[in-house]
Amino acid sequence: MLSIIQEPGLTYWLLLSTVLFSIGLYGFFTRTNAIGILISVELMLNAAAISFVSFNNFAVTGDLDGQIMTMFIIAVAAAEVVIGMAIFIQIFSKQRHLNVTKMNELSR
Amino acid sequence: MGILSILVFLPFVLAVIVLLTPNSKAHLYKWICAIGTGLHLVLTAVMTYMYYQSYAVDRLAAKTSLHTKLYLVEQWSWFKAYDIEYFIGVDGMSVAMMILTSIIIFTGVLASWNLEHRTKEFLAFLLVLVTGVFGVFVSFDLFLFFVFYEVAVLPMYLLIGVWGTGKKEYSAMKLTLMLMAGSALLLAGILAIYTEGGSFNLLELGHHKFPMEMQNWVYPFLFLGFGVLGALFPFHTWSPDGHASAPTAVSMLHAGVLMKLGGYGILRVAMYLFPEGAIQWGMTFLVLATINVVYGSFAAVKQKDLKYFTAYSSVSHCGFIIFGLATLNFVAIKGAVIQMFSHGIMTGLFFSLIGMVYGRTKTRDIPSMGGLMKVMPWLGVSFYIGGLASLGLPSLSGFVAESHIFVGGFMGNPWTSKLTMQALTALATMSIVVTAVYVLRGLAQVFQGEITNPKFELLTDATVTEKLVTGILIFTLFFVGIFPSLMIDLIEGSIWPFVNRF
Amino acid sequence: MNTYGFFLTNIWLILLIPLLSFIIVGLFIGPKNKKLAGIFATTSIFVCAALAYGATFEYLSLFPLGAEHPVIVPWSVQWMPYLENLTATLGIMVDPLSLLLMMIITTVSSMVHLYSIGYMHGDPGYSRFFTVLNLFTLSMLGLVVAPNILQMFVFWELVGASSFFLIGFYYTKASAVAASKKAFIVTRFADLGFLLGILILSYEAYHLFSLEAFAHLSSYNAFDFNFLNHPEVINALSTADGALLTFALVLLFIGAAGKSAMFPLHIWLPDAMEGPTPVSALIHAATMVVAGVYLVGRLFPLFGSSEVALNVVTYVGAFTCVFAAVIACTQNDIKRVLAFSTLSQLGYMMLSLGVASPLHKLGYLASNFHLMTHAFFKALLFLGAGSIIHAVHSNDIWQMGGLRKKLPVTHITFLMATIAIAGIPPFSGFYSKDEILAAALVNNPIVFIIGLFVAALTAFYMFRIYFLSFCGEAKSDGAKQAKESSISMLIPLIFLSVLSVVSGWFPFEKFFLSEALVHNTPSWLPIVASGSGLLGVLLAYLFYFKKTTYANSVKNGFGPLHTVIQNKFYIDAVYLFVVHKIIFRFIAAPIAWIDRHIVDATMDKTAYVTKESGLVLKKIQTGNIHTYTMMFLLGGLVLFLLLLGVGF
Amino acid sequence: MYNIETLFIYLLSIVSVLSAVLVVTQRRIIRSVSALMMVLLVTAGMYVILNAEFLTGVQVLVYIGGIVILIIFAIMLTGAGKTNDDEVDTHKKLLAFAVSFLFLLCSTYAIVNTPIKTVDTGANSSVRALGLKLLDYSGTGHVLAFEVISLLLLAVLIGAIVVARKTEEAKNA
Repeated sequence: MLSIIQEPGLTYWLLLSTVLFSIGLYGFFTRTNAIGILISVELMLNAAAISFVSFNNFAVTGDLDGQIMTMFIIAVAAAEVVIGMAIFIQIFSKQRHLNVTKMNELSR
Repeated sequence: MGILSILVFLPFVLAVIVLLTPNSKAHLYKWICAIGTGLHLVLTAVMTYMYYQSYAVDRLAAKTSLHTKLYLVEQWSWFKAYDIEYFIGVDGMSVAMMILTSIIIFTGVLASWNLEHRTKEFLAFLLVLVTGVFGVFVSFDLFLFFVFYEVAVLPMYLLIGVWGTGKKEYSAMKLTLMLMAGSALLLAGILAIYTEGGSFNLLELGHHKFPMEMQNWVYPFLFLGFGVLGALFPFHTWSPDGHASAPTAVSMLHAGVLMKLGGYGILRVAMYLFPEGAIQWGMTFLVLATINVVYGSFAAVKQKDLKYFTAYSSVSHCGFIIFGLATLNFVAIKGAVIQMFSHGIMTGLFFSLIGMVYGRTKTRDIPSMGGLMKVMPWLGVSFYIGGLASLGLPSLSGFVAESHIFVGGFMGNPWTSKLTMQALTALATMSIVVTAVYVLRGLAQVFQGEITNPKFELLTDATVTEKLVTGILIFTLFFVGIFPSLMIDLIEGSIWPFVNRF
Repeated sequence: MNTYGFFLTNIWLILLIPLLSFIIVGLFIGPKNKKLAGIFATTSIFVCAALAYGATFEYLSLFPLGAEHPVIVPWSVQWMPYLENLTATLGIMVDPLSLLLMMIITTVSSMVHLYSIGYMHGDPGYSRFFTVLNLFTLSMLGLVVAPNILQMFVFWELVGASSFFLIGFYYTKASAVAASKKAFIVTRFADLGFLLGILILSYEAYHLFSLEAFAHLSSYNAFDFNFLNHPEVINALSTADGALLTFALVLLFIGAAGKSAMFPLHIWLPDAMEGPTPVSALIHAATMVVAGVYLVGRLFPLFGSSEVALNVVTYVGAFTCVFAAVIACTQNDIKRVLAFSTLSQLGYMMLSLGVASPLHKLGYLASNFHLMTHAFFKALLFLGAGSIIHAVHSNDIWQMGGLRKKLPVTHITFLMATIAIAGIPPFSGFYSKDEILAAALVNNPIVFIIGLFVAALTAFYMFRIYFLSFCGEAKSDGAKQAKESSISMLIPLIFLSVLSVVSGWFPFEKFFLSEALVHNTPSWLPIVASGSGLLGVLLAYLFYFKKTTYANSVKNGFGPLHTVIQNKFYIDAVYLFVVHKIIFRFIAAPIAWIDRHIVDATMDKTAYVTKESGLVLKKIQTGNIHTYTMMFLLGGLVLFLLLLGVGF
Repeated sequence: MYNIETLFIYLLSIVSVLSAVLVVTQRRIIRSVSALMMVLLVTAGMYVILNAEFLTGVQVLVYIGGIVILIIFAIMLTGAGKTNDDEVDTHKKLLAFAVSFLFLLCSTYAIVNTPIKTVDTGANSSVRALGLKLLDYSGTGHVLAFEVISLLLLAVLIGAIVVARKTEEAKNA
């Protein structure tokens, strides 16, 4: 097993992205602030992007699908953050707080 | 568009006409329905005559035939993909049931003459319900049978829920849910039959030889599915509550006709397609039916409310129907079919009278009423005639049916031991004494003795429509009671195939 | 050779006329005109009487007195086809027994109709009374002429129903309502036995048709009397399963016992006195109660084939005879006394049937002879009692007295009937009772002694009424201003009194039986029989006419036993206890409770369970994003582990 | 035995994991965002090692330059930065840790046990090839995805404005 650590190959990078993903997951569950949750999601997306790129680098001969997929991830992440922030601002203007655990009714 | 389709869809057309008539002509609703159902009765008579003509020619052949022979058949394909057809026809038994339903709906409409609360919708729903019932009695395609079966059951919820009395929502909900559970079993059975038999057409399925292990589980499914509607013992609890809160015409139609769908279905579908299954399960359902009979009559003794009193008595009489069927003996099955007819008329009479009495005294509590005979002699006498018919006095149709079931029960069938069969029949016969006890106790408390409540002094006797309703029903009771050979001849031809298949 | 005359060919009129008059009076004449209703009903019954007598003369002309008296069925139509050899027919069967019964019923019924025109005058339910009386006569005639056992059962039930309506005629009186209910339910219980008997009998008989030995009888049905009484069938049945045949016969006897109020099922007859007196006269004296005896008589050859059944009939009859006579001596209500005396006389008829057997038919002959004579003088006694009550307005014999001068005609007719029932020689009662005692002597000495003792008791309690009501001085003002009833009530009394004397001399034996009967009754028998009767009269004379203290001394002598007997051995109370406490409280109430709380509750509980499980599941939807995502992830992981565990 | 590149990889990995932990544990949201920026930067570095130079640029420009800045704006607008995130009770934390650790275990198990055929020639990640691949409509290309993404971004653009617009009652409240 130690060989994975010695010369970091595909498995190493995948393990790295999984660790990052789990940390993001942990963050997702413990955050109460809406923006905090969004940040953890960004972290998870980033971890996924790493695994894509590492696949592209190690397991693909002369093809760039992995990298293109990472670009799409970044685009989608951007879209998500924009909408997320717009909604949070709207919520904040109404409820004066962004605490997720208190937001369990659709309409006030 | 043969006469049968007219008979089935005439009530539906009437319902539409009633719905379309504007509210300004509210008084017309009753007349439209009355004339319409009256016309229906006449048409049923014509249909019976047409049936007799074509049946006369092969009356003898019926004795040995293995398959039901249909008359006045109409057959069109409906869903070609699953070879489901609009296949309707009629044999002796269905004609008897059609006559019964036609009489009951005609008297039912007359009995709800002075109903004020939203009569338009009431009559419309009533007629839709009866269309379903007519459909069931003539349809010989299992899918069509099930569709009409559902159409017959569903309007009950609204009819009881909106126009009922007492805890009507509870009863309506309970009734519909239990009947739905029953029809769920039915659907499972029908689908099993379709997958095994390959078609929905009852006559074709008759030729198909169903494997034994399949019969063993589908027959009880169908029997219990139909049994729930036929007030089989553990599943009968919906009928007392349902009838107690249903309005007059609805409980007339329900107890009089809808509960007969159960018995009819058992015979037509379950016993026709699964003779070996019937033999296999014969004894268990026979015991259940005996409990039904004895249990129903004993429970009726202690009832305080007139409608519960009649509901339990009809549970006991429906038990007779299932008992007759479960004996798998020709005479008993014929008795069961006659009992379907005679009990239908009897309960129709009972519930219409209860409606009339309730309309006057505003109470259905037996102890608080008394001495009504002096005030309303016509209703009193008709109640007594109904009571005597229900306890099986000869010269009334009750005796014809019950004597058949007892004689048939005693003769038994080659597969069950003679002793157990005769013991069970003796037990069922004992119920005629208990019926006598509760009928006379109930009627004596209500009609005889001094008038207990001074308010009852000024009550009026039957009006013209009420006299017409009770008159028709009592005439039918006497007619079948005094000339049973006519009814027997009508039914006998169609029963032989069922027995020959065992 | 069916060269029947006018009467026999359209014998079916005897059923049609009462039916038509029942419908016409009931629906059309009754509500409109009371007077016409009474007259119309009575004339229709007189016409039936004429028909009955005409048919008898015609029958005798065809088959003269001494010769063979075959059973003929001039008219029958198919009524209820159960199966091929199991069809119930509606018909008229003519043979000496049914002719005898037809004559008795129509005569007594016409007398009662005539009597009740006067008696029921001014009663609000006047036309209703005549309608139901017509219905009763119709059903009684139908029962008597039945060619098969099922038709007999049909009219048997109709008789029960019409007696229910007649007993409960004064339906405003609570006691009348209770009495009518009790009568109908008790007889209904007995009819259950009767029906079970029919079912077993017809089941066994039906299976004989399959044997080829009975091919020649295949034209019959399993229900017909001719078939059941056919000698071949009888020994086939008794050899096949003797015990079952006896069981069926005992069941049939239970049915007969219910209708003829034999011992265990007698409780309804004394209460049936609640009905109007003409009803008691017709139904509870002459006709309905006799139906049980007629049933046993009709199936006599079959009964003869099983010893046990005959013994049951004998001993139940004998016990009822003694039992009722003892109670009759202690009753104070005149109609109750007559009711118990009817019970006792019926016991006589039953025991005489019991002692008879197909070989020596004396018992069979005697019972039907007594049936005829009893019908006439008992009807007369009841009608007489009716006119007394009508005059004195009370049933209690201690309030009557000195009516000899005030009601001369009633007095004479009542006296003649009392002498007849006491069995004093010139009157009819003596002849029939003497024959019964002769039959009993030959076969069953114990029963003979009982019969003798009861003869004395009968004379005692009959003359007890006679002396208390007619002799001595009026004991109440009602008795003082008593005046004779109207003429329409007196004619039947006179006619019946003549009949109760003449009927004894009727050449019964030659009419009734085909072949002459060997008589070996000892010469001392008639003397002993009439002697015991006279002894009873003497005792009654001493007790009640001479105003001696013997009556009270005997009463105190018996002490508490007297009160027990007076209350009819508390059997009514036992029945009431059984029905109300046992059946209602321990069977009906629990079943109603079980239905409400267990069977119904299970349905409600299933609904409750679904509701509760819904509530529990609701808790998962918290609206908190963390829980949702946690659930989501955990679901995925669990699936992963499962697949891992399964090893793809 | 360790060449400079693997050492560098180790360094980047450790930094990214540590800052990731920071992102998740910091109570103050501002600190958490800055930690996130750190992670993204390190990832950009990683892309370089994995021969995806263009992506490094995109990452830095779009992801850090755009998205993180936007998050910071949102934090400023909603004043989340000043107040502390209220504490989540410990048993929830433990549960969250347990679940994510379980996830980690499962996925490492999956990764380690699935033999993926690796090729060591490395990709020629020239921008020109990337562009051709992106817009290649011959069937293996991603032109459709490209069009959809542009549509998505347009919709998001308009949507965000509409959603974030001050509503009437908020204006005159």
